[in-house]
Amino acid sequence: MERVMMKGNEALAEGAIRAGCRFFFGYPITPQNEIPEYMARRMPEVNGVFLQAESEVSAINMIYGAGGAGARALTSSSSPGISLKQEGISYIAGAQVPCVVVNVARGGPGLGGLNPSQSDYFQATKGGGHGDYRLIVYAPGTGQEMVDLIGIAFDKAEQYRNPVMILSDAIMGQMMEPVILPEMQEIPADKAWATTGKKGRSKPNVINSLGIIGEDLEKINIELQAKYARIEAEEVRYEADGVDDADLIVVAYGTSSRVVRSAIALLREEGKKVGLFRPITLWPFPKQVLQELANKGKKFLVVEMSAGQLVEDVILAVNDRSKVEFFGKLNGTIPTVREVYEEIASLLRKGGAK
Amino acid sequence: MERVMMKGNEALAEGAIRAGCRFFFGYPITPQNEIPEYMARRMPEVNGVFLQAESEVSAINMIYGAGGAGARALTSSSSPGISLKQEGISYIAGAQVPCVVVNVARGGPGLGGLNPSQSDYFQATKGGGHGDYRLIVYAPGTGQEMVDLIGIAFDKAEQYRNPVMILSDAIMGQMMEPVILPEMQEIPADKAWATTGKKGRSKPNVINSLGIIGEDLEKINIELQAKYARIEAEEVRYEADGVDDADLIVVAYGTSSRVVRSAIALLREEGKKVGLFRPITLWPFPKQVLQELANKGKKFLVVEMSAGQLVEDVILAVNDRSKVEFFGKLNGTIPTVREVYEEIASLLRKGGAK
Amino acid sequence: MKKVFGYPHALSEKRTHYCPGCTHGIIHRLVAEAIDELGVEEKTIGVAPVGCAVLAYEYFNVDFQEAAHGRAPAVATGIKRVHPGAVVFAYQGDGDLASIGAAEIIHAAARGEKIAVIFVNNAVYGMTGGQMAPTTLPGQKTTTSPYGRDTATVGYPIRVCELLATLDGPSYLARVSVHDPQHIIKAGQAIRKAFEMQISGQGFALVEVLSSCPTNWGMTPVNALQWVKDKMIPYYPLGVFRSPEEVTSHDA
Amino acid sequence: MKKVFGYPHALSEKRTHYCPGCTHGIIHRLVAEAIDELGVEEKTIGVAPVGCAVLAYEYFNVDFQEAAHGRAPAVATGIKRVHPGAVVFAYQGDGDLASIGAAEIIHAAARGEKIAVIFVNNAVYGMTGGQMAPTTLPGQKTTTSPYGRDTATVGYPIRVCELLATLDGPSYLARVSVHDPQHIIKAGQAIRKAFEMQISGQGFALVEVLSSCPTNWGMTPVNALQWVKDKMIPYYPLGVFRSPEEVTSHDA
Amino acid sequence: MTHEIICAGFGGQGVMLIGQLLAYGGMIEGKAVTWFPAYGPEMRGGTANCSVVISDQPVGSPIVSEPDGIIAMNRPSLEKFKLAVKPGGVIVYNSSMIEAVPEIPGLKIFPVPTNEIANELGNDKVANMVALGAYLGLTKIVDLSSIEEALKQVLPPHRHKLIPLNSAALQKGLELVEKS
Amino acid sequence: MTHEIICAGFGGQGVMLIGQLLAYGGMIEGKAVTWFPAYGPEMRGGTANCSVVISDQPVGSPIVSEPDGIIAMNRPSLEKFKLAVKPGGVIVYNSSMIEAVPEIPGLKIFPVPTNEIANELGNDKVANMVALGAYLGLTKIVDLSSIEEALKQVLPPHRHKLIPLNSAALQKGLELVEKS
Amino acid sequence: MAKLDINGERCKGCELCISVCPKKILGLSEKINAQGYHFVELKGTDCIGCAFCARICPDVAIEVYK
Amino acid sequence: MAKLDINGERCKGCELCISVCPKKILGLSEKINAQGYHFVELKGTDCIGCAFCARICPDVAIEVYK
Ligand SMILES: Cc1ncc(C[n+]2csc(CCOP(=O)(O)OP(=O)(O)O)c2C)c(N)n1
Ligand SMILES: Cc1ncc(C[n+]2csc(CCOP(=O)(O)OP(=O)(O)O)c2C)c(N)n1
Ligand code: SF4
Ligand code: SF4
Ligand code: SF4
Ligand code: SF4
Ligand code: SF4
Ligand code: SF4
Ligand SMILES: [Mg+2]
Ligand SMILES: [Mg+2]
Repeated sequence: MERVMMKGNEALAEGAIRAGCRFFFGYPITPQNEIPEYMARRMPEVNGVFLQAESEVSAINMIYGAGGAGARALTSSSSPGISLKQEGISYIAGAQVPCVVVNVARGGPGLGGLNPSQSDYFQATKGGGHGDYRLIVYAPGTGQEMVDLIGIAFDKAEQYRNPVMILSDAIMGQMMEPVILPEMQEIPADKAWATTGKKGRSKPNVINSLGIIGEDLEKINIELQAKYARIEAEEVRYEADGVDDADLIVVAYGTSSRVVRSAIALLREEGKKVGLFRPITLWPFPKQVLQELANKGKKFLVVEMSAGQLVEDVILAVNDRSKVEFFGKLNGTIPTVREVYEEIASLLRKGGAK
Repeated sequence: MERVMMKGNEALAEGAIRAGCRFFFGYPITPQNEIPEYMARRMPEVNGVFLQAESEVSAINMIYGAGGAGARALTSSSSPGISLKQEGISYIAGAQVPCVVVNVARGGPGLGGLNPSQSDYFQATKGGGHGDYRLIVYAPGTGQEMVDLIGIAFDKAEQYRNPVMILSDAIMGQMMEPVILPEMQEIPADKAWATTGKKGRSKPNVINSLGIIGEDLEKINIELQAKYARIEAEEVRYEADGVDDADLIVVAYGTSSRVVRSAIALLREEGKKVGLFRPITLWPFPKQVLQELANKGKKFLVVEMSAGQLVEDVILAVNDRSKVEFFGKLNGTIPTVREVYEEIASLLRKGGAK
Repeated sequence: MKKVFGYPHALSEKRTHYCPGCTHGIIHRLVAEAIDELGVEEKTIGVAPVGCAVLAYEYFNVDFQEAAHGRAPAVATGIKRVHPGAVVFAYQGDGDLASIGAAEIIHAAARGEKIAVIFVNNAVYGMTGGQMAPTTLPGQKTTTSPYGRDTATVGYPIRVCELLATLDGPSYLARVSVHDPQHIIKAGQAIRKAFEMQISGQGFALVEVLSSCPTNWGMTPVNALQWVKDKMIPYYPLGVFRSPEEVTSHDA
Repeated sequence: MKKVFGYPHALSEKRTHYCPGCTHGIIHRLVAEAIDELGVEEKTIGVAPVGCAVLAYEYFNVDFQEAAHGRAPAVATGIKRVHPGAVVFAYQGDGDLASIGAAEIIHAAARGEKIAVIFVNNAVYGMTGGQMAPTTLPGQKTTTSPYGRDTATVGYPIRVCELLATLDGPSYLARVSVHDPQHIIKAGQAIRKAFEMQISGQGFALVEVLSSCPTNWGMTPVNALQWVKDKMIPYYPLGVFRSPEEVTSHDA
Repeated sequence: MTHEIICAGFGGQGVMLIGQLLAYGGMIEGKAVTWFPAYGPEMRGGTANCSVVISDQPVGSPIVSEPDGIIAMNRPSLEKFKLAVKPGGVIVYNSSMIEAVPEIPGLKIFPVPTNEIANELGNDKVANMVALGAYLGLTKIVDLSSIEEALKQVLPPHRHKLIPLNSAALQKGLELVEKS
Repeated sequence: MTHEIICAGFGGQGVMLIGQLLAYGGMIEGKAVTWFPAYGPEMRGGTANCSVVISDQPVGSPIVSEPDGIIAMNRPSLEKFKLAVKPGGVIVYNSSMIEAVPEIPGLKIFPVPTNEIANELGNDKVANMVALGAYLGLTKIVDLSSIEEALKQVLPPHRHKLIPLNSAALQKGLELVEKS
Repeated sequence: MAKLDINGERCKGCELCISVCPKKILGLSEKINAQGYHFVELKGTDCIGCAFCARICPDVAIEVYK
Repeated sequence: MAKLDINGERCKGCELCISVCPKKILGLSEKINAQGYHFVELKGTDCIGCAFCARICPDVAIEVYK
């Protein structure tokens, strides 16, 4: 199949359309504007709907409506806009409506800046909204994954009736890379549970997250937790590159995994045994694999563009803080290959982590 | 001083006024309505402002304005409303504006229910909004602490120019308990950094969280992280009750610490050695104390009204998952003293945790 | 003997949780009657608000989504765009629609979104226990305006129909009341008309229904309806503010 | 020789980041002139939006807060309530004010909040690269209406002054333009008037300024001003929509 | 000593108030106390209850699941809570609205025709006070005088004129126990 | 083989486009490539640059901090990046806007009077292509024919009539190197 | 003459029907229903079937036959 | 006659001043400033000091003396 050069944001948008998404609701914000702009051009061509919502709050509630009505619906935004969506995301999770939310993250807190960032990791994985809910969170690391994971995201959203987040960032979104696009799918909006109008059903379908009576709400939560346990058992994805012989495993996702990969390439050329562990699902987190690697005596370095968020999950997985080192780059700038190289090299000199 | 019976929410409201808060902006939501309603009656009496905002989003931005203008400003809400405030909270943290946000938490996710809940722990402590920021989070466990911690909250907010959250819940808010109220304070809104109008200053004061240039944003974040490190070193609060001789330490905060306390009382009557560790600051988390207790060989049981959030911080502190057991009650219902008693008793039979 | 007044089919059998004498119940029935009369029960999708009508999805025999507070128009938009052939309506209170959801209703109206909105204006936040609403009358006491709404510090009530009538998007805007049987009949006609807009493929329709909240007004249900008539209607004149026939008489 | 036109004191020396020919710069100057003329630099507090004017706080010699996107009226409310003696103004774009911030502006206006709002309507989202705004004209091409704004699917532009004029709260509402020197002078008078409202203790004032965005309209600055005159003014008539003297002539 | 009570009934039967009076009374006597309300899903009407704890020690859980005693003003409330009462505990029920209740081993079950007595006093609204009076008589958990003091604190000043009536109702309930 | 380039200049000088052409050209030749843009804070005008990586291996970091070569269209860009270039690397600069640049040991520094040449071709706009042509000549990183193919993919159809002009400009730049 | 079918279990005793009946033939029962409300009863015989009562009943507790 | 004080470094060459000058005496320079813009210059002598140019300049690059 033909390789085409696309910006990550556009690749994701086209990937969504090919995965059968015909409803996009969003609000402009840099650095994700290529997604709505692409959709604005493209959706009319496939009889889909692009609608610019009046705000991120409205957009998330539109996809709640569209997802609840049975369609594959997408919204995208960037950090401040994703914060505004937290109530809606919690509703969607509580009501078990499938849909996909893309965060092309930028630097924070507050208005912050337009540079890429990984400081929305906690928000995405631990729940920025209220209540005990989980999103399946995919972190693409290549242009091709922008295309592939959005398709998987829609499938998993429907399989589990759960919102799925793609946690990308300004670099993944703005970078152009060659990608191969899949075939076009059309997915009808006729799920058995969806609000389609009763159409002969005897019982109305209701989409809702209310549990006025304590026991009802507890039941909802028990059901949700059971589902999350299933997802944790079934849906973990990661890439492990050169970890078997490694003295040190660097854990990184998305943009920072790219920088790490370059740094590791330099070190491998020098004969240093360094591996890359790249979580592709940030939730469910590949904790078991990491635990097993830790049991084999491996040591870890976590590299992320934040003050230290992913690193907590790595420690929780490894269950031994002394094995986990951290190198964080604060919002605003991106670690250079050289910086990461130096960090790893100096750790190796000290004999792995601590 | 005289003891008066007050609902937790009202005690907190009066405590805020006595701590010099003269500006309240909020939006109705159960189970925190006693706070705005109390303020609506009381603020005019102290020449303060009560203003019902058009939404939680607006309310958080009003306190951003009022806090930035140098005043002690308060908003309160409950879980879904707090989710809506996440963007604003991130702005306030980024702009280093002191103010206090109260979450009288209820069950989620989504619309959920009106029962108390502790499932907003992650949101409060790890940052429900975008970017690497932290709130100081106080979890009152008594009516008296509703009064005392709100005063401390305002002091600390100003000392560190940081937003502070009080994480309460439906029970802490609705319960009546006798409290002793402190003296009334008046705090002028004339901070040197605040937007007061220049009034002879040569340089305008600016409140802002923008770092368009990457290096500027990095500088902001370095400054923030340094401040957070100071707070972690200085501001940890907790209560440790009977932990010295304990075979098992139960970790719980807020409402569940109350249930735990009752259960422990029963067990102590039976001669069982069980202690209570109650974090009062959820961030900064009292990790060092817990670490030290773990070093002494203690085992832990975490009891919370959630699917497991506080427990992650306990494991991270203790640095050994095998020492930490978890008993969670999902949103909707409250653990009974009996349930907690049984849980502890059965753990003790098994010889502490695992 | 013939049944001259019966229980509508589109209304479920469930008893409501509304307070005695709360006119939400009347408005529910009118909506159900419109659905019955137009024969659209199988293709109607409702959107419930957060407010006393939060459980509306239990009271109608049609598909329903429960929206977040204030966001019913956005949710309805999502649904309608997916099922353009369906009849989609949102049911909202005054806090829901005119306060937290002000942006959503204005933009749904400006877009000419093909949905019907039943807007229940009872001048107060019912569900949360009687706080001030954007439609609370000047001087009216509520739990958050305990000394009476003071226009000097908190401003003036919003007249939603008049506000939306400045937009080009809406097809039908009307304000009705349910304080007596005659007005209830007219209210029913307006609601039916709002639903018809969608069937004929026209745009945004909103019916504002002046409604009572005896509990939070601290009145008997009978006195509360008198208050609607005596106090609310003068501030919120009844009438059609936009119709496809461009009738703009302010008297109904 | 006498200086007949000079650099206002309330404007900082800093060069702006605005595109060549962007009228944000003119409007900044008019605001600074009003502050100078009224002698209120020492007690003025501005609120910057998120939009091209996000850095406004660098361009004025007055205290400033940078608000979240759309929330400037709420931030200004917080400030004004703390410092009732200060002159507080918010500067907002059309995306900021009329889209995401629709609820905030309506409620600030309904409250009669004693702030001045400078509303820069350039019919597009400037800062984010030219997406459709609520004020984008029918048929106008933007990056999110690439085939021209289609009123059948995305509805009609919002006329903010007309919308707010249905409320009882505002004291002064005017729409002006800066497409030629004569109109710039009138615009300056309106802005000054809006500031005066606060000094005389009156309520909410908003001046909508029709403005150009040559970059995103894809026009030269000169042609862009012609477009303001030829296309925008017919849709957004200039005039005073509310004034304390109850002048409601729609011609200015 | 820790005493835990649940007061339950229809909304409007005044169960919240009698719970508060117990708590205030306990506080006046220098005890640690808590009061906690719980409402049903109905906007108005439906059932409601409150938990009260009175103790010599700081109170742990304010939620009572195994009460030392309950005051049940209607049948659904009685049914909901009667089996939770601790051995040796007390059930006071409103016999004006609830038919005779079969014995439960180990519990003291005491019927109070609250509405009849209140009507005798000329005001249906004080039925709750009659029940509370009986509860005080049975448990002696708080002195009647402390409850009377509490009334002053709980009722807003403009309703203080009702205190004598309320006292009378409390007294009637108490007497019912003493006479039994 | 991994080759990393930064193209930088004022907004409007077309540096993003020449970066994209390099990336497309690399892709057409079967290489792994990335292109990544960076803008200054100005709304328009100001400086902008893009990073391009062309490699036989999957590309790691798309952000170039130690380029093998740079194309600098204005002075601020040259100043910003010249010292980051790797030993043995190449600097192509726009000598129409930048005065002569002193030597840097280990680097090949090549001036291109892009505007003059573009003007000769009758269109100021293709100055960027002249610079790119020179870069191709110096580094041979991508074939001219691949860039010409890339032009077809990058330019929208209605601007394909401009391809011959662009080709000519590329050719001129390349010739400049060959003749030097 | 018209016939009313009052569902006493749905009735919440709000008295709205009573207030609008032109014949003043509706009144509250002494008894209460399972919800705890005194419910409405027909106290007279000359119902004209105008359905005012039914139309204003928020709980749709009345059906009318004629 | 009036005098103009043009700050060439502030000017972004937008030509708005040129378009409104009644005397048509303003024009762009051949040279560019540090920001990269061709800036405005006074090309004629009969400036009447109407300040139209200054008033429309978004970059407040012109001061006028009379
Ligand atoms: C985000 C959020 N904010 C606030 C609430 C609390 N809340 C529930 S209903 C309501 C207002 C109800 O008033 P209205 O819309 O007028 O409906 P009514 O009950 O009067 O019919 C509020 C503020 C909520 N559930 N979610
Ligand atoms: C919550 C949030 N949503 C979106 C954005 C992105 N954003 C920045 S400016 C802007 C719109 C600017 O348009 P306008 O308000 O019309 O101002 P202009 O730039 O045209 O002056 C948007 C959507 C943001 N920063 N925050
Ligand atoms: S609180 Fe008011 S609006 Fe809500 S059900 Fe009761 S009477 Fe109706
Ligand atoms: S993008 Fe438009 S509004 Fe923004 S500075 Fe440029 S011309 Fe002005
Ligand atoms: S139908 Fe008419 S007359 Fe008969 S009971 Fe009802 S209101 Fe009265
Ligand atoms: S109107 Fe309905 S609910 Fe009210 S009293 Fe009459 S029958 Fe009962
Ligand atoms: S002052 Fe008037 S005449 Fe003189 S240059 Fe400016 S516009 Fe022209
Ligand atoms: S209007 Fe100002 S910026 Fe524009 S060309 Fe004239 S002097 Fe320069
Ligand atoms: Mg209401
Ligand atoms: Mg704009």
